[in-house]
Amino acid sequence: MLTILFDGIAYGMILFVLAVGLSVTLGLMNVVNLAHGAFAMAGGYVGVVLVNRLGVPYLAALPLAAVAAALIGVVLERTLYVHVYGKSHLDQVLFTIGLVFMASSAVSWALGSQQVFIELPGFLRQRFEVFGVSMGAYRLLVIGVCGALAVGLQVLLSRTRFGSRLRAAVDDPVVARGLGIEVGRIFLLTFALGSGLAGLGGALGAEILGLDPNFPLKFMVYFLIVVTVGGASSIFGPFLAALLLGVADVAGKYYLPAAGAFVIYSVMLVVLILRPQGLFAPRSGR
Amino acid sequence: MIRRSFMAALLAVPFVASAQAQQTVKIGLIVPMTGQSQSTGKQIDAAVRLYLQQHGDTVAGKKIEVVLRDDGGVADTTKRVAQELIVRDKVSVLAGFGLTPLAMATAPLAAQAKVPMVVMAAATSIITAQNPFIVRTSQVLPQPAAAMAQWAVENGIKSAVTLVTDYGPGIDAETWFAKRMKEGGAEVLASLRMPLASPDFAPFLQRAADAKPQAMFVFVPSGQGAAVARQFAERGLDKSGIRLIATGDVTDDDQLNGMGDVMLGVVNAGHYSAAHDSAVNKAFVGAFKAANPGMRPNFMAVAGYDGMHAIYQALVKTKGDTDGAALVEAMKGLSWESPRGPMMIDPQTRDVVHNLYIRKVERVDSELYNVEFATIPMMKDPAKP
Amino acid sequence: MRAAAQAALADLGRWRWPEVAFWVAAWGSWLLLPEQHLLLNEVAILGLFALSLDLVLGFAGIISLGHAAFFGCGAYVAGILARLGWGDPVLGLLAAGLVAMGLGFVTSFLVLRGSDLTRLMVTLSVSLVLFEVANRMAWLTGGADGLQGMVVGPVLGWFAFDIFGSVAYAYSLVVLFGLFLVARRVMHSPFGLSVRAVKGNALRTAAIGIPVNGRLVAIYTMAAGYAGVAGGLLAQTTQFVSLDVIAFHRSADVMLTLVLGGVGYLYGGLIGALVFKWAQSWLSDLTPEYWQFWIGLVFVALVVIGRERVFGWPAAVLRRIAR
Amino acid sequence: MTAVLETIGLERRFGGLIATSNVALRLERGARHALIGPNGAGKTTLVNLLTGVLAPSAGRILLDGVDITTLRQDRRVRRGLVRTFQINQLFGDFTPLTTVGLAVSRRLGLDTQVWRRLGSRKAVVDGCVEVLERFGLLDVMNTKVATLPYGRQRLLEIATAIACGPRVLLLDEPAAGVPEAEREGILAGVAALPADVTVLLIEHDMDLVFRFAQRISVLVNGAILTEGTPSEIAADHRVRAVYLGSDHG
Repeated sequence: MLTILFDGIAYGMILFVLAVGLSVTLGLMNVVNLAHGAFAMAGGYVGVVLVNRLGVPYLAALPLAAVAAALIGVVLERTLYVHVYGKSHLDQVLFTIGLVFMASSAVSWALGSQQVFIELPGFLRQRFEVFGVSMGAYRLLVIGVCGALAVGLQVLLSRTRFGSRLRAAVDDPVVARGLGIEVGRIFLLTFALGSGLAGLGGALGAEILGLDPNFPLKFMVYFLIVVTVGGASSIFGPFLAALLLGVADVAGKYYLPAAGAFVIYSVMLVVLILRPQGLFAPRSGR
Repeated sequence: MIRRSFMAALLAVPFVASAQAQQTVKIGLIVPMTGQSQSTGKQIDAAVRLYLQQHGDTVAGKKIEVVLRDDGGVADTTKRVAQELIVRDKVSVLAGFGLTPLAMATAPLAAQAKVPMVVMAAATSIITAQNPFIVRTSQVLPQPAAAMAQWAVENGIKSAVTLVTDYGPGIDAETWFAKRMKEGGAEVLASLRMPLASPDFAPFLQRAADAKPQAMFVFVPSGQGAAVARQFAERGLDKSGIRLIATGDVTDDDQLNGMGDVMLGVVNAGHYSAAHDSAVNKAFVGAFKAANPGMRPNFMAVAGYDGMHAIYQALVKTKGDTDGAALVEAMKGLSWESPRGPMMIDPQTRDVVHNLYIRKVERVDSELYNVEFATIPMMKDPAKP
Repeated sequence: MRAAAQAALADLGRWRWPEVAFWVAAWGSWLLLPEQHLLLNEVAILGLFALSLDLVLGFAGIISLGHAAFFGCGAYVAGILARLGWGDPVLGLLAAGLVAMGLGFVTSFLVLRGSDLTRLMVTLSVSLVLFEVANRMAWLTGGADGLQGMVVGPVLGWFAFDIFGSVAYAYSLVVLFGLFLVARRVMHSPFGLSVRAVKGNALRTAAIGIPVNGRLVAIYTMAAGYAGVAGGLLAQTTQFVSLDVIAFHRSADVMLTLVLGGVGYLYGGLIGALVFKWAQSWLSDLTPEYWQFWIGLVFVALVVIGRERVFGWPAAVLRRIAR
Repeated sequence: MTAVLETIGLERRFGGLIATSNVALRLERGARHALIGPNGAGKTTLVNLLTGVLAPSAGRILLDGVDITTLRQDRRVRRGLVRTFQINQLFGDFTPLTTVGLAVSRRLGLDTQVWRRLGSRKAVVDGCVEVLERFGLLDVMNTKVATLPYGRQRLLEIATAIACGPRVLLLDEPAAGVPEAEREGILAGVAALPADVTVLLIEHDMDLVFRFAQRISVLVNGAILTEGTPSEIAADHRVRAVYLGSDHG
């Protein structure tokens, strides 16, 4: 059924934009940022305030949400994250979970705990019939935006100076510094990029996922699935993993509603056992 | 047996001394204030505080003190917190209980301690049967499910699909909707159950739609309704001739405004609407909104409010006696006019008896409301004999 | 020199006064803090659970975000036995531990390979799959509504669980202390040293003739048993089991608890459990809605300022006084 | 005399690359054998094949005439085939005493003991003291390994291998990175090995090789170029040619 496939792709695309920032911080900067979902939540709530309360047009609010999340990312990176780059993964877990707790409470205090949505404009609520497949305008927008982002990111990381500098900075910060690369700034920009993408994903995906203070914890597992199954070192891997997850989740629920989430977790387990480095990671050298 | 009770007595000695001579009646309010169900806790807490504010903290010569505790929606925490409230804070009444397992975990404890348990949220039918100290002021899921089915049959709906969350209340709803549909000669084409944590409802809705029913009956816990309804509309199902009918949980007053125009026209069955047309309710909604800017009372709030009312009235009847059995006895058969309309505590089952309203979502003064248009008066829990 | 070496080796497992003081305080708390027994019972159970994770994470270096699988397994075993009329707590606990060990043994083969992240996700997936299994098998587990109708007998046929949690806490503390002694003993044995060696350097461990995978399987199985017993304790002392026992937040909590207290020295889990539960209980009494904010702030501050500097100053003060 | 360690047609390919090609080595009991070769000749690959870190693509490895080709790493160690690493592989959190103590416990078959303390056996204590003494590590036996100076760590690397009770010892560049002043300690420790222990020295440092070895094999491009006594090797023009291009020309 093509409508299910279409829905699954849209869902997967959302997961991709939400998780790709995590893949970057984890794979490239080696920081276990479990607070990644908090940036998505921040972007989502910025969207809610802008669209629902201030009347900003939906399409204008999306980039603003991304920028806001990126700015929050910048501030937190400079003030807090810099202190944990050198710490153990376990300390990073404690630190980022702490941030999640704080973010959840702060949102609940400031904006209430009921689930909210961003009002969609009328033109995004339409549906089309294309070759007998019924598609919603909103989900088409999601696919379009996310697809473009995936391509853009791949180009950014593989074809630009920023990308090569980032890879150099990650491979060996000492050598990179010797080459005159400002490692701190590269990390800052990367972090901001990842947070901004999460913020955009949060605003864009609010319609499907809903927003509430528990958002970062609720979706943490999904983000981790995307990153581990996709392999945390490329753009393409998490992209395919997110699509696979989205389609499998939607199709699993459609065709085997009784099995629930069972399918997803079992598939992930098998993938991780067979390919511990991730399904789409390049096979290691040797 | 003797040696066991001896041991228990020995262990109990240090704690007995301070348990007497209370001029204060403590009520332990345990609700989820954090985690997935936090909106439930916040509604109940706000309503309980409102009740105290409106009715004073003194009744039958006793000072009332509400001790609020968060359980995060985790059953063993609920039980431990309840136990601490009984043992350490010496509460006379336990109240709250956001979800079925939370109430179930605490039930044996309340029976052992002979402390009344006023259930303000959990809605599975079996809860009140767990022990004779449980009184419920929220609702029982079979009520709206049966009411909805009754209305559907009367309004010519011959086929439906049920779509419920896969846990106790959901299965209650599914069972009683299907039962009443069949009794009315209508057909349930498929019964779909969704996992409790389900981010994307699209595939379930699609599957339900593919069965081509005349109506889709939905139950999801308070807080998830918006996502389902929006995706129902997003899939264009509202225009495809399938009617969305639901329990009042889906069109939760707290969230209804945020769900947007897609909800307009959804028919549902529930016991409380913020738009219920009565003086009592207008006063309640007005005071609630004034005390809690940005919130609108929903069925959780009214259950908390009524729960406090039941406790107050029972204390009046017992003249301040806080003995658990006496309080429960006093609550049995209580009836009053609640913001939801007339309600009563069933003297046999200690469960709630109230009007069930068939409502339709409409825009009233720029806000969305459940507007009542039909009433099934004083419905008991259909699942209890 | 030989004597010095012998003394140094003998010193490895010697009881030091802070340890003795810790356990004296633990037992003293039963007598002196009767009002806190319920909370302390939860502390003891979480402490045992975190000790179990410490065996895996702190000693063998396997990072696990799905440890609740074994906790939940033990809880359900103890709970289901009690429901079927096998209400003897000690036997129930034994069964809980053994079944969890079986599960640990079977799943240990999945965590032998891979990076931290892979292991994190493998353990997480195992627990999520088991969560779904427990949810599906509602006829046995009660599903999302929880397991009802447990009848737990008195401990050793003598001490019935009371409403004050006194028997429960004493029972949990005895079990915790006993299992702690075993863990302590094992971790100071050559076997325990070899497990630490695997974490320190697996390549070298194999090069001195120790089977790395065998050690990991053994310690993972043992830790699973510990977690199972902890779960069994929770089921028996609360006389209720719900899906929460196996949920993701349970795994995350125990990880936070352990990391809070520090990994790899057996006491981290116990201290973390005490601090975490106490702070949670204290803060959530003060501010039931927003306590998480303050807990979060503690976590963040602890990492940013540095655990050594936060926990280090009392030790430094003590040292100064002693001098 | 029978061979203690023998390889027959040993081969290892990585994709299309042949890292080890048809290597036949034969070590007699008590031999002092050196394996030399320029960088990239495949010396470390060969050690990894011998010790079971890597599986060969073809060929067999015999220890005391028993085929150990498919045996696990730790099993080979238990049979007496022990190695040191070119780059220190130590337990940073341990002390030299516990490191050696663990190895000695393993040798005595006590490593699966879960109940008795490490130091509760006299034999373990004696074994530790003996090895630590031989490598002059007694004075730092209770110092955390990670804080030891590099030369001491290097000694511990070898001491740990000795503590395993080897019958065949593979020394992978034992003097690598060790300052001149500390080198003597390492050489002395190696020289003091019991005569019945067979030693295969993989080394870059020609001084060390020629002082130590009775026989030398030269590995070039993964294959054995030649084998002989030190004087034969020194005179071999092919070996000279190979090394001319490198630092020992």
